[in-house]
Amino acid sequence: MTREEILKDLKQRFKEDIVNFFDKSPKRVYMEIKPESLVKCASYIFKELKARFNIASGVDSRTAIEILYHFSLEYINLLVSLRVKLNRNNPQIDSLAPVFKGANWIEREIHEILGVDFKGHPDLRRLLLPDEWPKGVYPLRCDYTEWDKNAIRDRGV
Amino acid sequence: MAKSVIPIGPYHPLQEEPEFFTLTVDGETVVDIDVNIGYNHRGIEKLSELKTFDQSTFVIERICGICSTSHPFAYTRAVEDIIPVEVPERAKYIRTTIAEGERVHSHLLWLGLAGHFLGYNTVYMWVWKLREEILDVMEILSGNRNNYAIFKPGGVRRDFNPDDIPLALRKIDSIVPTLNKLKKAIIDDPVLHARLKGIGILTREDALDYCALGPTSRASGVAKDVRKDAPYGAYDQVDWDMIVTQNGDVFEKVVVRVLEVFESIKIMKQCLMNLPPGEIDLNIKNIPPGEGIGAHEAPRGETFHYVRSDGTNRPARHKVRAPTFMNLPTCKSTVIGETISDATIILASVDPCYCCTERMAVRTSEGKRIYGGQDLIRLSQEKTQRIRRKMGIK
Amino acid sequence: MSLTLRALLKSPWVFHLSTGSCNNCDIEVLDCLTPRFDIERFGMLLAPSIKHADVLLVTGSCNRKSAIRLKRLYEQAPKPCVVVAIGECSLSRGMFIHSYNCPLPLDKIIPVDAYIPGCPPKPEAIIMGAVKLIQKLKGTL
Amino acid sequence: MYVLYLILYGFILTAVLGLIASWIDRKVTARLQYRKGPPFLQPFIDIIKLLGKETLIPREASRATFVFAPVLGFGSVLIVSTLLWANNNRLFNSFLGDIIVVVYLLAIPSISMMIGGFASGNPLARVGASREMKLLLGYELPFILAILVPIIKSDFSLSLGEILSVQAANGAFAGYASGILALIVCVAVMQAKLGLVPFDMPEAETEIMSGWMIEYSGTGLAIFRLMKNMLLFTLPFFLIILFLGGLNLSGIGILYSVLKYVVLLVIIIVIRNTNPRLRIDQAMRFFWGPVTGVAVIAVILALIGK
Repeated sequence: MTREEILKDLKQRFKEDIVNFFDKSPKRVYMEIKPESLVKCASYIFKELKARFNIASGVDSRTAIEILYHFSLEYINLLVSLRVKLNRNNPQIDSLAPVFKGANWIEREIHEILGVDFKGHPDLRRLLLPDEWPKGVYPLRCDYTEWDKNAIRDRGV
Repeated sequence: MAKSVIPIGPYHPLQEEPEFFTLTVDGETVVDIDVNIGYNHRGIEKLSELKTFDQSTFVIERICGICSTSHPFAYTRAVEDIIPVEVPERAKYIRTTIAEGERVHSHLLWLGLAGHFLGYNTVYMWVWKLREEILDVMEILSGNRNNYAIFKPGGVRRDFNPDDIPLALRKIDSIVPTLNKLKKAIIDDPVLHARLKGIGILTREDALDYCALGPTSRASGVAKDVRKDAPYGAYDQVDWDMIVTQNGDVFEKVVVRVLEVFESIKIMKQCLMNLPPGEIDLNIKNIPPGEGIGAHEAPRGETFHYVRSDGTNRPARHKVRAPTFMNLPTCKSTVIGETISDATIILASVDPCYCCTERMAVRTSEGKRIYGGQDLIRLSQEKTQRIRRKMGIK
Repeated sequence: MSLTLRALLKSPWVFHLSTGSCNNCDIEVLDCLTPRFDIERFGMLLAPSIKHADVLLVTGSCNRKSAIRLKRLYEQAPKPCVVVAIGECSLSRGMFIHSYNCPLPLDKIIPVDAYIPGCPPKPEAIIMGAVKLIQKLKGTL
Repeated sequence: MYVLYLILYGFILTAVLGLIASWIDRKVTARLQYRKGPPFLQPFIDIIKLLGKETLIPREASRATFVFAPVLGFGSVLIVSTLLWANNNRLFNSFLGDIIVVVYLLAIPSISMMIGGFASGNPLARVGASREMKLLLGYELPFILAILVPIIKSDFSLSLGEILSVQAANGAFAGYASGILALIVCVAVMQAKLGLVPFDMPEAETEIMSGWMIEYSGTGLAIFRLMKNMLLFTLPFFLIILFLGGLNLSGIGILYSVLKYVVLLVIIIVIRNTNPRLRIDQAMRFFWGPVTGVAVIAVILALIGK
């Protein structure tokens, strides 16, 4: 399949789910979809289009928490990024870890640094942060302030 | 037989970095494994948001000492993807040379450590002796042994000195015969065959399911390499082959890495000989708002950076995905069922790099203590004093 | 100077601890063992267990998770035992000073006897640091 | 008299020779790896330093056993070396069956390592100790079979003195086909008894952090190291007595004796530097398969007088 055919197929198939489709450059495509249709789209891209899951990146953009799932289709040199926007107060989304194992660790990471709840994740433990890190403090949220009063930060930027 | 739990790490001579594996073993056979990382987490993604686009390059370089060009390479490509621009030809060649030099030294480093894990210290010493030569080449070309500090968004920071290039080429040529000898010694060693063949097999299906990257997946027959699939830098202008093997055991991973060293040397030599003239830097001043993605085939697999700019001079979000992050979870499928002796080399065979993985569980497995921390310190200080007195130090 | 101290200075076994470093210092420490630098000619060996060590080489910026471990390992090391901080990160946390996960510099956690600056320090610098440390303990520096 | 012998030959001479052997080992290893290597007195300095360090006893460890284990191993090596020197120098008529005593005492260092490992209560030490036990089970059978060869050769005599005098009369046993085969078996076993690569899995530092030794520090470690270094002399010495006609310490013979020992030492060092570590199951298979086979052939050859 060529690039045009795949993009047309995606647009056709997920007509109801796509919020916004942004064809940035020959190698990059951004697709904003509804959070509830993530598993459907991601499994289609991973299993049927034989894409490789690169990574998910979570972003706190002050208005919403965005998660971008990047998939690369090597045979046409295209990177498809699925974008979902979640409610900042109660971010929740279905987990992709049951679909493919590659999503396991990154969801654990996003869970602890941005506080997104992945429903259906098999093992949502802490990955990177220490055990004494307080609950409900997420370092990559934009309103994060130092919780530890003992920390020494004695040098200017 | 009762199952027991073997902790590996966090401070373990297996690797120079801290990591913590909990192996549940039945006799000598591993029945379960749990990976507990985070001893290296420094919050680089957050730090990067505090720095300007130019300063970030230096922070990114210190994500990992071995991958100190892979991360800046991917990061600068991500920034250039926001604008978007193409860097000048000469800069591309310089970047490619440095990146391949890093691949050579990283693979040699891993090879030496693998020898060390197997108790084969002679290989460790010989390979690291060879690695010093490559570091010398890098020092000639870039001025630094490890953190080359040569990348910047829009080009490279320093040009190669034309007088140094023949010297570097001579030095590279002088490495090749020794490398050939080493290749023969490693690939034909019967004891290494006995130790490494058929253990820790990662099947092709598992490699795809875990989204494994780099030599780890290429040893399992997954022919994916960013340098071939989405060419960047000078990779589409030089002649080289992708090394793919089929079995996916530890031995094949060694073979892939050894052969890749030769390909990298080939690329380095071609780049140095055909270095095009011209500018090396675009002098990018403003980064418009937007998002960019950059990928680079690091020695361990694809490094992936996502940068978002909001029009200021600092990244609004910078996501770093190191290859080990995807490769390490494969240990679930490779280690279980093997013995403890093999577990270490299998865990090492993905060439784990925790510094990268954790950019950013203390279990009390070493026994419960009756003293509190303060008591222990006091006791230990008293003891030190006593011994110091005994030994005649004030 | 007593015999045991003199023996200690002639055969310092090092244990290498990384507390969240970028791995570069660790590689340079390992590099010291290899043919070009070979610290075994000064009697230094890389100890496999903390219980055998006389010198702790600490690299990295002491993140929250490893700082606890670091402290515990320091308590486990048989005294007398000296601590050497290697690299900018363990000296002052370097560019990670504003990171949320690196709250304290190394010398606020355990006592440090020698500092080797650099990012990363070259193996020559590490050997030099070790030699200076020995001179300091002998009292000739 | 005997006490003097114990201290002078059994301890001081053996320890000094063992420490020098360990220096040669480290130096030759370093030279093979293009390094300069440690200075001459390094092993002595290491031992002195360790004696001056603090000894930590883990809280979970069984205290008495933990402290007792190194002494046990050290003591047995001391007795073995005294016995060997006494026989070599014809100090007294050796008693019947002293070869059996030596074989048993040579197993005790391994057992002391196991006891120490299990007593320290560390999971890694336990793995190391259990590997040591498996290894011991593996190599003891071919070792005893190989030792049968000189016994058969010297007309089923069970005393070291007898074996030495037979060799003095008829030439060393290594001159016979059976003797050579048995010597090869013994060299492989010696490598395992000394815990050197490729059979160093009980203390594999990159797998289980020096295994059974992990919790030892200070004096305990010093005694264990001294024990290992003495073994580095005692074991080759035992083989020299059994197969190469003993050490002659008078006149020009001393050079020949040194040569015998150095050849064995160099074989050990070369094997250790050109092989990776085996897995424990591979090592067991190796000892029970080919090595035992060769030992049996050696015994059969010895029985038919070859």
